[in-house]
Amino acid sequence: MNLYEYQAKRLFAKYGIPIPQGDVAKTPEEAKAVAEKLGGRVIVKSQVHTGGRGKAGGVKLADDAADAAAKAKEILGLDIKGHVTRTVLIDELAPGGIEQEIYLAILIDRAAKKPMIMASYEGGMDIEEVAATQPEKIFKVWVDPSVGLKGYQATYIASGMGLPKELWKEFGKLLANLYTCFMGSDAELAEINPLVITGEGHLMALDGKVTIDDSALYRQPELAAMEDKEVIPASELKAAEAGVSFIQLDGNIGCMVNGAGLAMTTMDIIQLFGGSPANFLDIGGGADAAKVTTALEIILSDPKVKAVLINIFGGITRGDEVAKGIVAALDAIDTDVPMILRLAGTNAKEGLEILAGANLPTAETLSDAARKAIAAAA
Amino acid sequence: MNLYEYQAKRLFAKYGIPIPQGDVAKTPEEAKAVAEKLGGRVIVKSQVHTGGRGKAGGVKLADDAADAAAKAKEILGLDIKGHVTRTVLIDELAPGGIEQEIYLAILIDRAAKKPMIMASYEGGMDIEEVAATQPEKIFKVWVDPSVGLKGYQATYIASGMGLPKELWKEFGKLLANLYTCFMGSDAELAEINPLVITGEGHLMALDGKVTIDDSALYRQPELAAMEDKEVIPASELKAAEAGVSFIQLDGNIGCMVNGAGLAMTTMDIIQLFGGSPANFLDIGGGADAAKVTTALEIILSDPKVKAVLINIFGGITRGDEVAKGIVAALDAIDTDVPMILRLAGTNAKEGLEILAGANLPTAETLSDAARKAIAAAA
Amino acid sequence: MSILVNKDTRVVVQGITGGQGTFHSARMMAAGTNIVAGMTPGKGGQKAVNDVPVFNTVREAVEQTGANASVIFVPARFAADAIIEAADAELPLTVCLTEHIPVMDMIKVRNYIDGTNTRLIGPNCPGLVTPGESNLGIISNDIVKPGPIGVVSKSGTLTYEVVYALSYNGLGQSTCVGIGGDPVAGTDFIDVLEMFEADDQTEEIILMGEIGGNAEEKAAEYIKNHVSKPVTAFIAGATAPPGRKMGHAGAIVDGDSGTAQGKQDALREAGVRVAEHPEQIVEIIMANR
Amino acid sequence: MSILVNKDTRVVVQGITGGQGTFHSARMMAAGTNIVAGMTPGKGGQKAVNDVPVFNTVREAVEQTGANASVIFVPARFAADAIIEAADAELPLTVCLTEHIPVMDMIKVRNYIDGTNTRLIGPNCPGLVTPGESNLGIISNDIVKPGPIGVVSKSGTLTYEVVYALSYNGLGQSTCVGIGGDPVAGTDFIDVLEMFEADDQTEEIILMGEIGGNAEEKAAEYIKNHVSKPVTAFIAGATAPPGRKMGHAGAIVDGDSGTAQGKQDALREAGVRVAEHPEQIVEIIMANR
Repeated sequence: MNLYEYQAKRLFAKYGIPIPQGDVAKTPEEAKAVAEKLGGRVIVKSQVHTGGRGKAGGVKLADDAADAAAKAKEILGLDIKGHVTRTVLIDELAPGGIEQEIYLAILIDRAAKKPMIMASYEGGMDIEEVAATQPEKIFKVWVDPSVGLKGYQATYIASGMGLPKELWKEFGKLLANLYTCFMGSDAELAEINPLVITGEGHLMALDGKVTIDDSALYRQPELAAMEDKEVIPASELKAAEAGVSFIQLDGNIGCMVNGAGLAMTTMDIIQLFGGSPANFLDIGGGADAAKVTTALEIILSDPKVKAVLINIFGGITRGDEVAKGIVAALDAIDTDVPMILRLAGTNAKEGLEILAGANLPTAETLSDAARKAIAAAA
Repeated sequence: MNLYEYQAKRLFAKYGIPIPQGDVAKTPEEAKAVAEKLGGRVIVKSQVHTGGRGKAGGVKLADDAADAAAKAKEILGLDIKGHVTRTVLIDELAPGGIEQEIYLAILIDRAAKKPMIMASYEGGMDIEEVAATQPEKIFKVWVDPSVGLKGYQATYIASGMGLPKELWKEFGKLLANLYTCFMGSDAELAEINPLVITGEGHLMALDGKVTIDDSALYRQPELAAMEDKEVIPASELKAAEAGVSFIQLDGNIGCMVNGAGLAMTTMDIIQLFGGSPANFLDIGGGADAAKVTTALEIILSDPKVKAVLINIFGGITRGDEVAKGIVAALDAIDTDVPMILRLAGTNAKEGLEILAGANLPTAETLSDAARKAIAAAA
Repeated sequence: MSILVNKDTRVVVQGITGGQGTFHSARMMAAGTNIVAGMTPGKGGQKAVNDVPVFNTVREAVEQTGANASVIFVPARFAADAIIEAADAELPLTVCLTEHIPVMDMIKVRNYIDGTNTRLIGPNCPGLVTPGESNLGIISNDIVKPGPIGVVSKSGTLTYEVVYALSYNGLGQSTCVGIGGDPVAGTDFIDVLEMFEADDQTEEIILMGEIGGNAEEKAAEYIKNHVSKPVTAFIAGATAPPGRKMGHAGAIVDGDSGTAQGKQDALREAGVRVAEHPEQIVEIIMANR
Repeated sequence: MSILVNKDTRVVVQGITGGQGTFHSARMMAAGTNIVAGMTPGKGGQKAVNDVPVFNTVREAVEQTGANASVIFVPARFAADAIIEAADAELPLTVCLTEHIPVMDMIKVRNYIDGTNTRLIGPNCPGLVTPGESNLGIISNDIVKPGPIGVVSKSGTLTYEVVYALSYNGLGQSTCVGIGGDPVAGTDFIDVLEMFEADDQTEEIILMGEIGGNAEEKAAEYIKNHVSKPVTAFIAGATAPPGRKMGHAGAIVDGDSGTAQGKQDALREAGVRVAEHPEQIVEIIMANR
């Protein structure tokens, strides 16, 4: 789960990491009020779960409160890569200006199986290019969680990137706080870009990105409550409630599969044979009528869908039981979108007979099913 | 550093481990006041840093407040293995009586290099015999500090010793608290004997013994402040202040040595040749006149000392420098106890010449020195 | 032979009295698995499905039944401790089927078990089966068949699909191992490849990977240098939408690795026969035998 | 040859700018030790004693000077992290002289370094010396002499005493290793015995132990089964007062082990020649050569 910038920064502040003064607004009027309280020039920033806000016009400076209202008006409602801005953050500017932009992040390094800290004195928007072309400018240390972050690791980074010595202590404390925040929040990522040295000679987090491990949300109720359900597509919300894993895509062949690997493979084979999958859908264990019905409703709520491929592998759930569930679900749903059904595994033969008996088009192999679905959608 | 029973139990209580209500007293009047507050029968317990209090008459039941004062009067001043009782603890009796006595301890297992938990349903005074004759009745688990104490470990102990199932949850919580206490206090030992099941069906720590790692006292200021300096011999206090390691023994040959291993060896060789060391004294690094003077004063404050063996190995500190220090110290101290001096190592020859020039009896080998000291003390 | 499990494997089921534990224990026993004990704290002394004795801790189960492997059916919030308990009881093998274990928990678990002699399969996996001998997990015994093919896979249902096709075409399996797709797992492709290479019964190997991470690339490198047996591979997810991108950090760390194309190229370069869809796996093997 | 250190050992001194670090670095260099770097956080870029370059971290020192061993002279409250830093920088050897490190810190350190390729000598030890080649610690170079005797000891000054007597009698040493007497140390007798047994230069071995713990008993067991070279031993503390008794727990755990008598018996039983006082060590060796 991703936090918005303002949520990430409030979390940082809770762990003692300095952030600019500021607050969020959902209307130009609210933006004006926040800017008035802050006084002076402010920055108005779109709060959306995507990058590239600056280039899309989602981040603007404002000279005063009236200007902040005007800029908020421009940004609120702005669509950035499909993410519509519903909230803006209004922050004071870094006190005394910005002397230096630093990149700082903690993330889980899956290869090393440890939290990794990355930092660079080349912070800012171009950090990815720095990583690609000047990797020696990115300093990395790995933390063994059983002993925790050590002072020498902060020293290594500070020394390596050339941070002025008078800021080492402040940096060490900030990094220790960020690590505590990372571990205490079950984060997969905690990123500050840029972390700046202000004109007053102190460190401050001007931006923040935090991703929480979804599997750990059960023990992070405060963070879980930060999820903005309004921006989640209704279909995904409905799927989540039914225990179905669903991701909307752009194609025209709806997919219903049990198991993530098989669901991905079903999409792959559709594409391989020239078709285009409309979604990823893993129906999970079992495939009773109620679950199949919900899944179908979700798939068919996408008007682009011209055909549906249902691919269920009968393992623990037997093929004949699955077939009965599908027949019952299709009875309950009124649609003329063609369905191609493929059953395999335990009792697949009996299942296919049931489907054939209900006049449903079936396929024995996955490639056969894909070809038939592509033909039906054409 | 050892805590008194009442200090250990107050520490337990801080970590949520149930203990009897009670308080300490230094006079019979105070004991009476405590007993009055508690009401009913109480137990009066000598607070000394040694075991075997019960057999020595240091633990007595009292029927009422007046009786508590009388029992306190008997116990205060009582000498238990050289430890004079200055404080008594007055505790309520276990509510509803005692149903079962359990032994429970966490200590550092030096072989496994981990904290070890030991527990037995055969708690009480005879636990050492149980350990020797029925080791299968002692249940042990080892905790990896990087993952901490786990619930299944408490279950293993509770299940193994046959604790009633309705107390497992309470026991698991108590054990987790004891482990947190152990780790948070830098303890080498945290022992509850007995941990009882009261007549009311709950667990309660009726006694407590806690040893804190001396090397960690710098970060345990609250625990360090609990040290009762009044019971430490003046000579040991003086030695500690001078950075000298000193332990009083019963013999008549004082020893001054640099290095713990060499100091032990010097004592060993005195005994091997039929003498009896009066003390262990490791003067540490360097051996200047001031340090030698302090060490000699400590040794000579013991009237049993009939001779002193000074054994210094010149390593980093050269033998001639040590000799000068010794000569200066002996000039400053007025004593007729004979001194035998042995120097070895770097510049030992020059050192011995200096000592000989000051008419001090010297020895070249350690065995020679030991024999001469034994002869001088005879 | 076979790898990891056989007829002599003595299994304790952690969480045997739960719904999943009961259901799958019965299935495993029907498949011939020698389940000697179950474990549920507080239910020691009871009998579980098929009269399997229940113990309060794994250590007691081991002490009293000589169990030498466990299968874990407990909810995600208790699963990490269950793995540690299995390792602490010195079981040589533990198979954890639980999904959604927090990644930091698994980092700590992995750190712990790496200091022990316990091998963990999973979590978030279907387990493993040596057909005709022992089945530790939820791979349906109806679709497996003893034979010469070693199967190792990150994905559950995809494994079933391919194993079914193998058996249907008369190609039996030595052992099928589902290692799970979690970012931090107990056993990697390489561990299993090494075992298959050393196993007499295994004549060739199927490897099924997924997009993300670099386990397949590492496996390719390993195969090139250490595996003499033929390997056929399939990578799922060529068309999957890009996952959540972890800020700039993800791009900095991953660069271009982790794509299906990159993994297929690495495997081909290592001499592995790469199938474009799962049905091709069986076709390739049949054509080359 | 020799063990652990030789002329090629490239040393970084952790805490080089402190009083102890400066003093002993000069002494070590005078003894021929190849000190290539010092480390003190915040003093990187400066020069320490004898113009040794100072770095802010061990990792930087390693990256820029190729150091492959460290000696640690830092106060107890920072020493545990200093050891972890040395291991994190992948130094094959680190020698920690600091005393009074809390035992729980050392438990965590040992747990950490056991997962690395770093060998720790100490803490609370005088270090080690290969006479004529390299001296990492505070054993006075004036008293050592190259030769065939391997020395391993828990005690500092006792080591000096015996090494001095050896050299005085013309018996040189291959390597002298002070492993320290702390309850949790990086290196045990057995580790060093194994190295001496494998070392060509070492013809016989001196082992000096102390009362407490069971390291000497374990060493005896190891010698019996794995050491072919003659071993002469001495145990200090036969007359030492019993230490703080750790409640009932100490008695339950230790029973009767840890006494000087028990250790001497175990060593004799393993064929070790046990001296009754340190002078006898040299006498025994001289008599048997």
